[in-house]
Amino acid sequence: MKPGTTSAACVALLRRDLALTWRRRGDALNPLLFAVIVVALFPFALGPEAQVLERIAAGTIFVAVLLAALLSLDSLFRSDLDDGSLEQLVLSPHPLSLLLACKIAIHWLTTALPLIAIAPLLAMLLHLPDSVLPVLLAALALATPLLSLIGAICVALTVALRRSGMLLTLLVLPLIVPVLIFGAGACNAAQAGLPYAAPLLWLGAWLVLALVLAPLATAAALKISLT
Amino acid sequence: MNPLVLWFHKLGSPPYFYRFAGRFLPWLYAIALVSGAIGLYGGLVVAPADYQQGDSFRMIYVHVPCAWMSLFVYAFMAANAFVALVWRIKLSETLAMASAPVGAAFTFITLVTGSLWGKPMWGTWWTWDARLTSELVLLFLYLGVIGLYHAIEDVRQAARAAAFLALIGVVNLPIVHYSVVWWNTLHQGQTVSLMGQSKISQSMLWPLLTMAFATHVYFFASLLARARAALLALESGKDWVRAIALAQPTREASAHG
Amino acid sequence: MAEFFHMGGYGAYVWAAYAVFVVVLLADALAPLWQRRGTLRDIAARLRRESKRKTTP
Amino acid sequence: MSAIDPADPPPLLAARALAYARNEEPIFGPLDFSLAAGEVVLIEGDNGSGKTTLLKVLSGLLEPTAGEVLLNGVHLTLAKLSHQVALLGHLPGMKLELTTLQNLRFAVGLGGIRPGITPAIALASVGLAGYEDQPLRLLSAGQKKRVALARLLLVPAALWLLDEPYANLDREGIELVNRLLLMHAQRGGAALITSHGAYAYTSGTPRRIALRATTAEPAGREAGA
Repeated sequence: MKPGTTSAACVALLRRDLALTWRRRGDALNPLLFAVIVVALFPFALGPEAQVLERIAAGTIFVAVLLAALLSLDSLFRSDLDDGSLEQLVLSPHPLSLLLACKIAIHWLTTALPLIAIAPLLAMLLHLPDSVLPVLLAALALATPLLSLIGAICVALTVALRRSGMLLTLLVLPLIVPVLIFGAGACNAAQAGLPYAAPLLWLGAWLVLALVLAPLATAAALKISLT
Repeated sequence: MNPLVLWFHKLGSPPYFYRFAGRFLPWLYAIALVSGAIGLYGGLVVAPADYQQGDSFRMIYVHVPCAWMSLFVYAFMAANAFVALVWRIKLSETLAMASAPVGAAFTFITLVTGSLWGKPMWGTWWTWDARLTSELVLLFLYLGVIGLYHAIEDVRQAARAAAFLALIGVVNLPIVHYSVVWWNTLHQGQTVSLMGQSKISQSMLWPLLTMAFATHVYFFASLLARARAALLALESGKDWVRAIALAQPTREASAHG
Repeated sequence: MAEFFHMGGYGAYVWAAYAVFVVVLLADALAPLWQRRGTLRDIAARLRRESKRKTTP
Repeated sequence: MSAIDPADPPPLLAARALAYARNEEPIFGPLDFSLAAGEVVLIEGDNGSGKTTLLKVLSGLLEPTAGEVLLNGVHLTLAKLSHQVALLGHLPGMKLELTTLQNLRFAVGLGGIRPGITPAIALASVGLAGYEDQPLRLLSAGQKKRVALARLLLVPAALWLLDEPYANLDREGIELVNRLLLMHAQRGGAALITSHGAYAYTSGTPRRIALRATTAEPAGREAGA
């Protein structure tokens, strides 16, 4: 009697979660809609002048995307906790951190990736110069996985709570400030004609670090929450 | 066994800790009060006015000790959180959770006094300079720890989850600080610091150090008082707590303690 | 004396800073006192009720 | 301790002075028992006597407050779980949106598979042949329970921990559970099942462990209720 391999377990988990996302594909549109609405509110508040919007475009898009991803984080482990799947994941013979990494990857693929895909649309709404768009996309590609990874730790800590929305935001906010500073900072630097490679490289370095450490921390936090 | 190790083992037992802390508390409060009074007298009366900032510099005697304490308390909380998670010592959980509100109080004072200093000096109540911004993030971290601790019903589990969050904050704080510094240089923000470039004289320094001493002693006094209150609630089913509760009305009349 | 309170024109700011310091720390010092007293009162009340339950079954 | 002959293989599961408390309130224990391969043991107790908590501690999901759990003589901790345990709790751990077959395939991927069985065979042996493509949401409570039992058949775990396996089942379902337990015991597995006494394992005369409300307080609060 042998247990299955760890890679088989990860593949099974990825397939199941993708199938579930496909069943609930209507829900996947909500973060996109949220981001578009937030971005669309800014011209109404600040006036339609192109110069004003251009100045705040990168930062606004960054905040909108991070908030949209943050809102969807709350459901990361929710349904698995409610139906007992989370217990089965913890009891499985495979490293929990690896299984959770798969779940985080699915979260990023199904919520953050579509957000990055509509970022050019958001950029157009706010008159972001075309030359800055590649930097924005690169910064988002590095920042959103960081948010998913760091956010997962906080979700794991609050998973036992029925209503965790505001608290989750409070926990994630201080952890995400550097990501926001460097991500939006790179775009602003590019817009001002300054070198922007350094902040992107810093984001990349943190992403590597978070890829290694965050699943382990999430697993540890989850074990605290479940006992 | 080594008597010191034995003493630590005894201290780990809640009833012993409760009595021990109760005996020390009045002394700690008294020392904090006296040294604080001396420090304030030195800062407000003895120290000469700064030749650049005038009398407004006297705010550093509350601002700077509180800023130091906001970091010291966080370090203390994180160290206890580490001990609580690794060795599962209940007293460390209690101490870590008891230090969070005190740390938040010091951080809050730092922010408000910094803002009060900024108005006459920079002409604005708030400026996104690196130090104030980091301090604001620190306050959020404290509030997160306190919020998580109070949101989870099971007290032990709450303490462990919040302790874990405190440890994540330790990794996060230097990252926040350096990113805010970088952000500031990019935006050419304020570079004037509260301490100023002016060299601090001896008569200005000793009140500052006395105040730092007083706030440290005060922290430990408040910590012990909070830990005592938390232990009572945590062990409310135990005999030693029942004995104290039943003896309370008569004891309350004579003296608290 | 008035000059001392005036603080060279910065009096309002300096005294406000000290007031915040004192008020916040005073609240911080009183909170555990109240909490401890409340906990003890609750436990004592609970014990009294429980002792009633045992005597009158 | 000295009674155990060192030549004997260690029991499949052993609990030594096992106790659990939540917020200083004892939930159960201290308990001492062992479970050998081929045994089915019934845990009896009223509601709130800590049956579910005991199973969670034995599976490794909860750390015991005192005492230890040994699986095949190896100490069990949350950090080092064993793949030899299958837990069937109140929550089935399955997705309502997915079909029975999809759910079982996921369970196999996660826990591995016993040689000589497939998800389809397992479904047939719990009487659900033909329901392969039915989403779980469309099944009755009893049928969902059967799918959960099919998961147990697939996963290569020697020790089954079943929490109220008879709940929601009709007479035929109860017989099915008993048949599966007998089969599992005959091939060298062991099972620990909880019951509040309404239905019970009837094949042979199983050993029973009685759980009473906390033993920590001498008077035994609420024990008379």
